[in-house]
Amino acid sequence: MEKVVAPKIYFRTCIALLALLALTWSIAYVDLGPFNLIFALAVAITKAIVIALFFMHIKGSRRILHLAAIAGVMWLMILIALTLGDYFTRGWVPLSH
Amino acid sequence: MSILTSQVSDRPAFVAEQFDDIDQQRDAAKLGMWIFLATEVLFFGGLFLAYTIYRFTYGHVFVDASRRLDVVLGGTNTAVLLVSSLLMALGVRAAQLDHRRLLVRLLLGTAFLGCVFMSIKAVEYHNDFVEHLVPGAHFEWKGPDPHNAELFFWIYFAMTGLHAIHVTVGIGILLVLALLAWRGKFSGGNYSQIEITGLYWHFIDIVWVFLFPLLYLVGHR
Amino acid sequence: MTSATEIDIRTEGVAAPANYLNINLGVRSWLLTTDHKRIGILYLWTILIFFVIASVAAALMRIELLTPQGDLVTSETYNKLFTTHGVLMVWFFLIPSIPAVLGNFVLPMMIGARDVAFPKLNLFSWYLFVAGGALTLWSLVRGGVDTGWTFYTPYSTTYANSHVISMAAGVFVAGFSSIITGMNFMTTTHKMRAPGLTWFRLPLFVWSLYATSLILVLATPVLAITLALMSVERFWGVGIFDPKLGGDPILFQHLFWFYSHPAVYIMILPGMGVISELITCFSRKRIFGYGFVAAASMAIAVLGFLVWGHHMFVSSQSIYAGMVFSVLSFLVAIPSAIKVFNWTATLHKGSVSFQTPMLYALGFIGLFTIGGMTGLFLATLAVDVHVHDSYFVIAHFHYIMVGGMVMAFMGGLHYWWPKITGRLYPEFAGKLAAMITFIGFNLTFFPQFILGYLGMPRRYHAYPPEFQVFNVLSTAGASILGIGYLLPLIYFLWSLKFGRVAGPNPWRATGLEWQTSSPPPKDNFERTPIVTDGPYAYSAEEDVDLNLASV
Amino acid sequence: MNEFHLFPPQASSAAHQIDWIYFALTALTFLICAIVFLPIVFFAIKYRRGSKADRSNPRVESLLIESGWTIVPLLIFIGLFGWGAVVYFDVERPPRDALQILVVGKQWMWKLQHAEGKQEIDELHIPLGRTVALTMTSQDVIHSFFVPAFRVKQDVVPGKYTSEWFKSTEPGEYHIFCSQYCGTQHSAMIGRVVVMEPEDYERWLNIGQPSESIARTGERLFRERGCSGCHSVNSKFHAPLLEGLYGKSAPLETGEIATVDDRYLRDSILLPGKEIAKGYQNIMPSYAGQLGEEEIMQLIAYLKSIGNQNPPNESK
Repeated sequence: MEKVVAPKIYFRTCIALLALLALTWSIAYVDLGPFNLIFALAVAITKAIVIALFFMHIKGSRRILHLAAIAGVMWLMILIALTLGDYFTRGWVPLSH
Repeated sequence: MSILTSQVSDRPAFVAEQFDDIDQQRDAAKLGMWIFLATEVLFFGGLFLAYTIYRFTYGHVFVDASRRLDVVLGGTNTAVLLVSSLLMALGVRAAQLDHRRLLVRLLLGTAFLGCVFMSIKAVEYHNDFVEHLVPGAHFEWKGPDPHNAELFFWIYFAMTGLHAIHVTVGIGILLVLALLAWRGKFSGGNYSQIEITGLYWHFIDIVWVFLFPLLYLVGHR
Repeated sequence: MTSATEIDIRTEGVAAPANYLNINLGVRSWLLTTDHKRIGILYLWTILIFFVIASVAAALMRIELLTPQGDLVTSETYNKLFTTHGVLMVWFFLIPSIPAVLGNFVLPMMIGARDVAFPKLNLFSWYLFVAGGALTLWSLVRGGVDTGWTFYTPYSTTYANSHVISMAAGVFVAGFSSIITGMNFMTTTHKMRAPGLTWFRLPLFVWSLYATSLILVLATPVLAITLALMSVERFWGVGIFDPKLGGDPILFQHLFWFYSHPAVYIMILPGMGVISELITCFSRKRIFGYGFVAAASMAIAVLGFLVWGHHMFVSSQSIYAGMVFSVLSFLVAIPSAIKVFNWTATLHKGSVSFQTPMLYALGFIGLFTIGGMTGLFLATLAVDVHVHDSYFVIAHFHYIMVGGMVMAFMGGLHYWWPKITGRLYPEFAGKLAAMITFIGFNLTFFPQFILGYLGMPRRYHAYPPEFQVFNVLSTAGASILGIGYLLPLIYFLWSLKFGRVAGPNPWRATGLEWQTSSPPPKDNFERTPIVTDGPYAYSAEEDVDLNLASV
Repeated sequence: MNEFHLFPPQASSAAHQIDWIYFALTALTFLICAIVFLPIVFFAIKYRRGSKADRSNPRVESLLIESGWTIVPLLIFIGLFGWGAVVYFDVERPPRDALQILVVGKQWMWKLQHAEGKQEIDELHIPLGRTVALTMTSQDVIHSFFVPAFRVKQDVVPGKYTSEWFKSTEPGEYHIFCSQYCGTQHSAMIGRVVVMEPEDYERWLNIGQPSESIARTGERLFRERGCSGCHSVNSKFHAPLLEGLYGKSAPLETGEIATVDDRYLRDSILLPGKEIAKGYQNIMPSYAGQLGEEEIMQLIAYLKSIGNQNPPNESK
């Protein structure tokens, strides 16, 4: 039988998530320029990790599940990184010699 | 000479015959589900890529368009899904401990919050429809660059629509499981299906955790 | 021989023991089976139908190209022919053939399991495959699609007036069949190996199927979302690839090729796995550099995701991104080179015999080497500017897919045919078919390299007269190739009734699948075998007559 | 143009460079095939079943050999990549002093226009030895302008400008193909490039009725379509003056800096709100749908022609 998690851990996780939601929502009313996006993403990633660790029991599970969880996100990063590599360097072509 | 393992005969009924024991079956089910969730990440990923590129290309129109979305409804929806994830996690725990009636109530509670999410979403879509923000023939945009604003709303409806379909499927599964749990199918350690549905539901929650800031909080409000 | 378990040899005369074929009969038992072996055979019949339709489309195209002016079919019909050939071959023959037919049949047996991890899902993936195929055939019947299998926007979304959405839906559904099969194989390989079967004792076919499943699982979802976005944009009239909205058609190409290049590795990797099995068995020797060949499969699977931009060097992709994709494309060629060199080294000090599977394996190595090297022409930025979208590209990928993948599939089918049916194919007819296929193939596709560099563009219904000589050669070769594929169909069916009865291990191979009777019982093994040794524990010195003296 | 040959004519400066890489790759292919096929044939014969060959303690593992046939191909491949990248970098960037030609791809024909104004359909007459640069766009789907004899190819994408250049070295007629699938008559979207001696080219330019140069056509459109209504010194609307603007970098309302090139001008005409110049509001109406692709290119050619005049001072 797998170990059963105490309910208070779940309640604490949910409260933390709601707090992070309140944080990202309120910060959105402050004009931080480019940092708005970075901050919003940072909070979203934290919330995702918290959900994965506690609600989805990644914490304390087999290493192969860690790999499967990370693999999807890693491959999405490959897709986004190399495609942005194309879009960001399009304007760099100097008129030639 | 190699020794041969005797056929395992004293295992519970619900262990499928290709598995040797319950742990192997449960591990296989979890690994299979996590691999499926990786495919879902990439399935939504195509839309996240389109969002990323067009946000960097048409940043300003995205900010104006995002301000037209109702952040109050979006925020409450996020809270609704987070709480539904809590109920789902407690449900999985109840299944592990074989508390049948608690399990049924928690599954129904999660499904109910899912319906609340969908109804808030319906209200939002209705408001957008009334304000002529649905891309297509009667899209209206008074600010600069109506075409790129239409692009933002197309991505908005594509992402939230795909997510809504997943939530609807999730609700359907939860109701079926609640019925089966009521009939006592998940007693005696056979809670693998509940756990799998829990993983799926938490995944839907994670997707919305990303959708909310990226769509509703583009730039500052 | 220190192989896993000995099995008591059944004499000829006893009534055939219960095996997975005769355990229960009737159409219902086949259509509702969850036995991985039966599902493999269901896939075999299904992909055969699609292979025949796609081959007819190819034959019509080759006849059309006999003359410079398009006089057999109108250009509209020609465009629908090459789209049908592309879609059916890629998604309904090449991608499912080795994983779904040979993989489904042999993988559980090779790791000593009773079945795949999720048998019901396995059957569901076959039904998804059939549903996808039906949708695609329905769109063909309604009038076909003329966008090419690449569905490039804005032609596919705004300007094409053919049945794009129903075909895209068919491929969308078939895509999920691949995803579920991939997930099934990965979970099976992780969780259901026999005791003692560590990762580095796995046969290389299992390694290549695992690498293929990794690609299936991580690439196919992006195809699903791409086709969905394209179909919604076509249906709604407005979408993210539409230049009028400020959208970028090149974004569709990025999303499409992010799936479609790994897809070509989905097609070739299982073939490589089969070749590793055949070369070792028919040269009675362990593979040279087992660790490197296994690692090469995984390297191809991972690096395969980084190189898609080489399809877009001339598509207004930025030249700096082109350089990044070009250098990565050169890197992905290295693991394939390692595999070919290791197969060659395996023959050293072996005891090489030339049964039909071995002829296909040697043919594979020859044609795959040419296919792989011409891939480097396309990875080189400057040369690709000239040969992109020309017949050079057509020749390159047919050398890999037909010269490589289909040869490996034929080799694998001949190799495991005794295990699948309990019968032996006629050896001479097998060798003859292999030779005809090899000759026909080269005559069909080598002239296309020359045509390509001369500058004949692909998907052309009519062409300038100076290209006619090579097109006539290519069509001649295509007819020989057609015969080469027809022969096995005939003698395989013939062997079901009249083929010699094959014992449990006609090739004296060391894989676990050969340690049980052929055709195997429903649960593969009476008792789960214990593995105590690495794969391919052959010894070349011990002279084994493989002329199929039945057991 | 239609006689049989095994190898395409080398009719441009790029053709020689690219063919050298092609020969090198072909030689490497033969070499690798020899490295693989000869040992296979040798082993297959020497170690065929039943042959009296020494098969004692066969080697199945050798780190040295494995790293050998990993590192050596890696070095060769990096070299090939470098060579290809250098030539590609040169082929992809049109030189500044080239003869400018505007190309519009449209479902199933090529419309070309010379700087002097002469227009052609599916044909391109160019002087021998001059560098020619094509600025191309498409009216509908993606096409691709491919001249095998010059070894050049570039997709023609709707919604943006792509460029291509070549320097002809052999007089004669060469094929133009559309190499990106574009629909029913994709294989009919072909034409020919006619490389002529410079004198013949001048004579060819002047036959037929005199044609207005692109820049002057652009100037006429600038007035007729109301651009000069705002973009002129004494306009009552506050709009940027366009003299001396082309090629420079323009600060934007958002604080970024955009270089004023063909793309920027085209986007400003069709999507005015996209990159608003600093100090100006977004009051310009979009001309999407009212200007054909050729007219936009002609307007841009006009803005290029006044690119180095300094703007007239405000006449208060």
